[in-house]
Amino acid sequence: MPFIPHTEEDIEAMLASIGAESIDELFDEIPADLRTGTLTRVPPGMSEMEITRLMSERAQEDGFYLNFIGAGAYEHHIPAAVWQITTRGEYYSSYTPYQAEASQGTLQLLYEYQTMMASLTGMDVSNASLYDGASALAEAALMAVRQHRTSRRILIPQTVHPIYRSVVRAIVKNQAIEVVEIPYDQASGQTLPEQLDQYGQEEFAALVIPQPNFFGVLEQVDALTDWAHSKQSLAIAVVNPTALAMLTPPGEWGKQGADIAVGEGQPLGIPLSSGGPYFGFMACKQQLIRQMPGRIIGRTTDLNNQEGFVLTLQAREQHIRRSKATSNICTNQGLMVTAATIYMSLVGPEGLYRIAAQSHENTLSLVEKLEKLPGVEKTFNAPFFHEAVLSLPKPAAQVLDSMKAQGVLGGLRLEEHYPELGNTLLVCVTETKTADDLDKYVELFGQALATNA
Amino acid sequence: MPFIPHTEEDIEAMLASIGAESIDELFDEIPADLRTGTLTRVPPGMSEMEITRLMSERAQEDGFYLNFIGAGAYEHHIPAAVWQITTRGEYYSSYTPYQAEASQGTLQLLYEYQTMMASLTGMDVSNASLYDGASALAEAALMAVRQHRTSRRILIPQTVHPIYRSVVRAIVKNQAIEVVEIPYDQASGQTLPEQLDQYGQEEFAALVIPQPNFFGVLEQVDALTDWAHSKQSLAIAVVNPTALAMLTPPGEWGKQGADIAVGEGQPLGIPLSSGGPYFGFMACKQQLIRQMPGRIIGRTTDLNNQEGFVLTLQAREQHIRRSKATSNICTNQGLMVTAATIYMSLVGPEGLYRIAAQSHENTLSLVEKLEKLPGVEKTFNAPFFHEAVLSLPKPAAQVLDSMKAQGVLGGLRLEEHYPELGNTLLVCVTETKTADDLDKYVELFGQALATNA
Amino acid sequence: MLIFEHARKGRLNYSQAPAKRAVKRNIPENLLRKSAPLLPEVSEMDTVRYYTRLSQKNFSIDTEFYPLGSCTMKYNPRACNALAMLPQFLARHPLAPEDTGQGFLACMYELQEILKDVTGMEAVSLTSMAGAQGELIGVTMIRAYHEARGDAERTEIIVPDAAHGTNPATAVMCGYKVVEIPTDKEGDVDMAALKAAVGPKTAGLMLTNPSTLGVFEKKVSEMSRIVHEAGGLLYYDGANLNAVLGKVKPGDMGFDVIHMNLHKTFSTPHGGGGPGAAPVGVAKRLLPYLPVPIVAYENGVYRWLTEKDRPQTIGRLSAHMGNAGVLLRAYIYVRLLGSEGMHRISEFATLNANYLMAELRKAGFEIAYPTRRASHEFIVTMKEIKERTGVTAMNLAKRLLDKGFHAPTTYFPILVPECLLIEPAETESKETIDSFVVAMEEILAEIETQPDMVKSAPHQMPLRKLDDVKAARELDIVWKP
Amino acid sequence: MLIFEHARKGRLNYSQAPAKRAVKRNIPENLLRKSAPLLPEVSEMDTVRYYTRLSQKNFSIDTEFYPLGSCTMKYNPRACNALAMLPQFLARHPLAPEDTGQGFLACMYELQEILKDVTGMEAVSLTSMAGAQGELIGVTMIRAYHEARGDAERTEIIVPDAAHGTNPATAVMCGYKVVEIPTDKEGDVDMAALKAAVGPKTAGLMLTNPSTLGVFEKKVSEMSRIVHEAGGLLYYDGANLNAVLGKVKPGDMGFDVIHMNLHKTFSTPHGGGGPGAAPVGVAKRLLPYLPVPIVAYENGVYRWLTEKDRPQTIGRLSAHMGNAGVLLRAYIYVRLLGSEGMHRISEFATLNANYLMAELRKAGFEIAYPTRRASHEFIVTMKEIKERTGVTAMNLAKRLLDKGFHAPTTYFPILVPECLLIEPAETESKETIDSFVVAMEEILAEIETQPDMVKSAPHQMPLRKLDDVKAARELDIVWKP
Repeated sequence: MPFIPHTEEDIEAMLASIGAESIDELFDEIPADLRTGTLTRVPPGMSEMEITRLMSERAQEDGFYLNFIGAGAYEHHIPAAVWQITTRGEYYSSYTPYQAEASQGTLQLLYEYQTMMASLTGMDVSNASLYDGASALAEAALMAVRQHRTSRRILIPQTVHPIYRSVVRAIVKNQAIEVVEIPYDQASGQTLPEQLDQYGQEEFAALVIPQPNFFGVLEQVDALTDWAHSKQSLAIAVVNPTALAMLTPPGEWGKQGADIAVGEGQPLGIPLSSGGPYFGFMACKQQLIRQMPGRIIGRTTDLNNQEGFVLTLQAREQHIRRSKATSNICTNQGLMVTAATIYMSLVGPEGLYRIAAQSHENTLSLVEKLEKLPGVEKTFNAPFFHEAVLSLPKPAAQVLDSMKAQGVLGGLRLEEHYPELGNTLLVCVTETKTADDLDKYVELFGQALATNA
Repeated sequence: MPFIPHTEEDIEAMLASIGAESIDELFDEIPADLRTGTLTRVPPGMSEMEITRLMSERAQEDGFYLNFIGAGAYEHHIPAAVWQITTRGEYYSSYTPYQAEASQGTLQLLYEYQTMMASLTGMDVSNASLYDGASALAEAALMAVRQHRTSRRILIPQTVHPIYRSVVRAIVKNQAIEVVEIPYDQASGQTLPEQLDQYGQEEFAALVIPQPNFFGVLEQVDALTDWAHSKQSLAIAVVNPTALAMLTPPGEWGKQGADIAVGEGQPLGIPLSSGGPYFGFMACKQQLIRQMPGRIIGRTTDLNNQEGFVLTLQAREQHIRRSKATSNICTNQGLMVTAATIYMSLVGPEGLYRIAAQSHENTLSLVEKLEKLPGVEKTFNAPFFHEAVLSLPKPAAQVLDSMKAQGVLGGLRLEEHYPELGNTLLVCVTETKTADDLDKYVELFGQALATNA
Repeated sequence: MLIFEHARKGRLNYSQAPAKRAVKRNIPENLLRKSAPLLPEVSEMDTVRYYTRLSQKNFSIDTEFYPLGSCTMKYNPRACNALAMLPQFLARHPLAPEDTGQGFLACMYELQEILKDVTGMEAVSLTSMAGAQGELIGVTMIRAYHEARGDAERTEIIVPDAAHGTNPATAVMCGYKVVEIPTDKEGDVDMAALKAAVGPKTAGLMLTNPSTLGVFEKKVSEMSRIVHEAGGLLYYDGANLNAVLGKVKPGDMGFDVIHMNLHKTFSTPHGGGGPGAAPVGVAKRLLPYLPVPIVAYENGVYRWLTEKDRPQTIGRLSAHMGNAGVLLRAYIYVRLLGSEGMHRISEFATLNANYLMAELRKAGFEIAYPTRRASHEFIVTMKEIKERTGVTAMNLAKRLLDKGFHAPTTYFPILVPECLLIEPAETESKETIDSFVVAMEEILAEIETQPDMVKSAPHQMPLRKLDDVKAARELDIVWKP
Repeated sequence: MLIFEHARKGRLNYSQAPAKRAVKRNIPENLLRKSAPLLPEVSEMDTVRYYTRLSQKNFSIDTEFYPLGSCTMKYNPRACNALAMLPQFLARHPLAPEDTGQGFLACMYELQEILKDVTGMEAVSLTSMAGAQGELIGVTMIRAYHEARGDAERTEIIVPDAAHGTNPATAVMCGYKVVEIPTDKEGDVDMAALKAAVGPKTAGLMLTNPSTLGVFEKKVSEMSRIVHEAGGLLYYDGANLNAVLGKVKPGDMGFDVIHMNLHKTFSTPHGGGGPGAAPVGVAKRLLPYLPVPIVAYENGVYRWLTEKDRPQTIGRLSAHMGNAGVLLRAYIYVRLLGSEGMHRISEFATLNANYLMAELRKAGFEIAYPTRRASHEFIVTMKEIKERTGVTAMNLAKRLLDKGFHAPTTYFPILVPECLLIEPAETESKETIDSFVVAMEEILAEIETQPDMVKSAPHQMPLRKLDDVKAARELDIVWKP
């Protein structure tokens, strides 16, 4: 019996203690007509040896590609130490730190995480993480509505990740919150502050401001933030944490800073892994803390006045407050945050800056090279971070297929989400790519453009 | 500076404390003419990201093969838990347990290892491991010579692994020990007890007895052991630890049992890994313990009479006894033994038996199938464990090359070490191979025989 | 000492960053950060050392018995971790073309099929990243169902008072009013109250079965009939699926929608509080509303079903497809157990719980529902002990830490005073359970002879009892240099 | 409790073994085992739990400062472990054809080249599995060299009294008589004694430089001349190569043969006592004798050189080619550091040692060789303290454990009474060294005020001082049920 340690003698002794004849008797409160028949679609059990072989074969089937897709999930170098420590049993197999005295490892680490994220975003406080970037944005929207009290309207630029917008809609719709999308400027790929006023005539709870935006383009965050505040609304920043090593943090945007900063934490040491598990981060100003969902760790003292850490402000949470909680959220993404905290400790402020700067430079370099190819041009004229949109002289799908056949994933087609952009490609280059990689990209890209298909 | 944590301020403060102007000054006792110039063949440093990519590319270059080579190193399933625990920093990065109170983890584990190995071999005691199987055999030979006192002659059948014989010669030659090789019976592949007497006319310190032998063949260990003892010599067993789950342990061979049992520990949870690190095991009878080289752990008590573990019998060792030590050996293969101990705990006695029995059955099945191919036959008529020698109707190299091109390593050619055997192949099947794998082997083997090359 | 206190200005791990600062840049000055963030400047070795030592301050399944009721702390097979982290799986971008992920998608598709089978539901979506999100999805689908039928009057969700806090919180997040119904003294839902509560406003009932009281709701079929007849739907909170896996299918009990906590029943790691994963299964009538993406297998190829294939879907709940790495671990786990192993989970979880309940009863503890079978968990109440000695359930919990056992869940479910919700899980041996009983007996004796010592526990942990009140009052959640 | 005491008869981890006992068999009954071996029957979870908890009872580099002189306990980069354990490397059979291992062999070849460069030797063999085996190989080659020249009179190896015990033990294993020469009061080899010792019987001199006393033998060139003129060869024990890496090449000092402990200088893990690896480098005249296999690069292909290519080789010392996985880790380490990082190792190891020596001297400890620079290590002697207070070096060592530091090496080298050989290694920060100094100062104060407490240390460890004498006298090395 895999993972069940009972011997025959154990079973007999245990049943005797219970006073039951058989294990089956223990299920005698379940009405007979509900008892399950055989399972038909669960395959027979395998040994670890067999599943190891199966999974290895499937992994090899998927193989490795030289990846230039970003679009919300970014390939960065992850130090080996990160996951070797994170998967230690003591982190990997512990529960939510409800018994603080037996959970100081996780609690202290989460307190450090909160500190790092608050500083990275330039905000006062941070929670201990949410599910992912998209759901974190949805929670920020709900938070803004609770805070604003009178408006149930959220402004979201179309330069925000399309799936983030979908997730926000799916989550906030139930609460009769209106999501208003703001179109972008076709020349710059930015949300233009000067064109916002039409959306601000009616009261709104918050404006979402992405930096960089989904196109990789840098928004005019100061003006956008100030505009939202001028309307007595909140500014919600959606930011890339790597980029924050170089870019002005949300807490310093405009005159007062953004009110809430959220984003996808994956770039901080989390493998791409087909999309998850990642983690969402959320930081905010001090005065919003009681509206913030999710776990929060606080420093306190023990009976001997020794410093220690506990879950705090639990009165906001569902297990205490039930139907009056700030959110139904019950967990954070503890293990991912463990990895991210170790990652940030290993790279430090200078390392993260270099990673960001190298990613930025690599993207600039690739774009420069590609622009030299006939018919290829930058779609937008605004500055970008580590992703850029390119307009192609032929269907992007053909180019991508051709490159894929040579082991390179050349980027993401934007057609599905932005049909108005035509043959465009969103391409991302991080610090993981070498000069040779860029040359290879350019060569394959050129070949793909040249062939008739 | 990779792995060096010093800041500029640190360096200045430290030099000030020392009273030196520069780090270079600290090397002022080294004569100037000895100072090294530039290194010319060490490449420039790489980041972890760069070396990760390089090593991943090299690993992929080597790829995966369906492996049927044994010959002293055996592919078995290794439970994932084994190395996830073994590479925990506390095992991985600790030193030899000289400070017992700070090393109970390693010490207690090694005591358990000794217990398991003593029981598996049927011997009274075990050391805490040696470098590998081959060097363990050499140490056993030296031990026998020390014990015997009058003879410096060791009998080694040619059915012992050819490289083990080389290693023994390389190590014992310095001490003017004579190694006498005993030929095998061409029909059975065994060392025949009835043909030994010519080698026993002169006094000898020990007879080495492999089980199974290099051909996979089972030797008549009872008769061989009794013969050695009848000559007042020691019997040294060289055994496969997996096989011991099924086969009579050396401690029960013949009337008195073998005196020393050694072997390669690799099959017990150690990856093939191009040949190392593995570990050698050595167990012996109680009366030989003070002749045994290598670390030994003993159970004792502390000041409060609590049970604990320490390195013991160190008076045999070089760091105490220097030129009078039983061996120059200074380390064991601690980490490998950590893995092996966890492996043996996970599989248990029944699991190890099943692994052995399945390997045996798989080999029998493959041999049966191959024998049906024209011109293929078992080279020897004696029973075998999980390896067998096959005689082929065409050069083994051609067959192997042909199979390799299809991703299968079909076995080992014996020509180099046993030219008298002609076109023979040593093939090994462990529990890792499925019925489909055997069929694939047979199919490719048949194709290889059929093609003209 | 915090990691920040190990830092020195200017320290850098050169192996972990590009060799120099790249200089090429097209970013306007006003968008550039002016001062560096407060990330620690600690050497690689000191980081490894610090977080390795810190880890040792945690209790975990890999180090201690952890009988935390309602949480199903059971062994997380190390193979699941190793295989889900094969380099190719880790490297795969979520937006990489489907033809570069057929191996991965095959696992996901098969997991969907397996989960359909064990729950008796029509279809499964793997997208949900946690139990609470599974609930959100489930109730959102109930809402979508009623809305699609033009039935706008249904504004209430019925929730038993024994439910997890997530249930009422989720209903509110979905715009519903919560109607709470009581539990009878046998631990079942009060059927009269249920009948009184249902009506044309009823959108649905959220039920956990076995309930958080550790007992099986025997009248679940009748409840199903009552709610369905009133036009409502039934939501199954799968938190306790471990207790009945392979024994009862929620679909057969009449549930319309279910979430399964893979981090409980399917043994993915809890990770100190996540990530979880909670696939959602639906009966036929909710099929159109399932969140995307879902994996389909067509003509020998796996592909994602999206909004295009599922126009009525409630949409997406995560940026990609949920917690893929967690799903892989669950997949590996179910393949290891196989069809013949599914029911053993519930059998031995139930055996362990009933045995521990029997032993604790013999040791003198009061069982909250003594006439009932335990499911995979059961409740001890310290009410009488507290009244007599002043020692609380939390005091006992802390004292257990001293003895090397994680505490059971305390003060949940809230309707049982001074309760300990105890769940041993099927992977624990009789010896471990017996040693836990011994510890509980010792504490019972200590309560009689040295109650103050028990009240001031823990004593053997690195820290004594921590001050929660101070933490909330003098809020310190971000370190300042 | 031992793992055996967690066992229950009949328990089996079904995931870890074939589903049933295979029945096909061709083995005669008399060769079959009659009773099962005493391996534990413990569940997978309990095994994981047991060995995880057990690990926490170890001090290690990943958890504590470990200033163990002569052992070079420095950070073992986690990347080395991860990359050496890539699945393809682990899966490769040692006898797999060379064309299926070009990636692996490329690493080995490059490692050989790198080691040649840093040591200034003509060629390197990677086969040796530990320092002591490296010595055995080295002295065997010296012997082979003399024998090939027909010089049978050379029966002695000269070894300074400060040498590691392996040196004389190795010489004896190689059939030589050991001639021990003394150390002068400055810590150098007594040159007069050396001159007196050399002669026609001298096969060679084994020297560690810097010596185990933590000082550089300044007259090494003269020693080289003396020994060579007498017809002997020079062996370099590379145990302390970390102190001079990139600063001095043993080849330039005149050594004919060297072993390098990769587990010291090249930071492969010590693993609780192995596996190590100790490649051997030789000057030109010993080239023919190098053990096989060695990796060659010819016509774009890597291949093993064997006895066929090297007819005069001393042969093979391991069943395959040595500790490949350890060699891979060392290779990764040197590539991470690169040419510009090699000399930093010795610079900062030396800086740390001299700083710690200076600080401990200021704290009141007696330095054994106060007029000398420390190499990467240095010696404190407790002689005066012991005479005055009865507190020994070992007492102090045990007391350090209480304070969270591993003890330095004690009672080695044996010629310094009550010695502590202290090696901080380059990967430790000034803060860590400073905190160690504080602990040493505290103990110095404790020795004055509460010597008995120090003598009975440790007090804070899971166990008190263990009885070594009892262990050896009442030998218990195998558990009996």
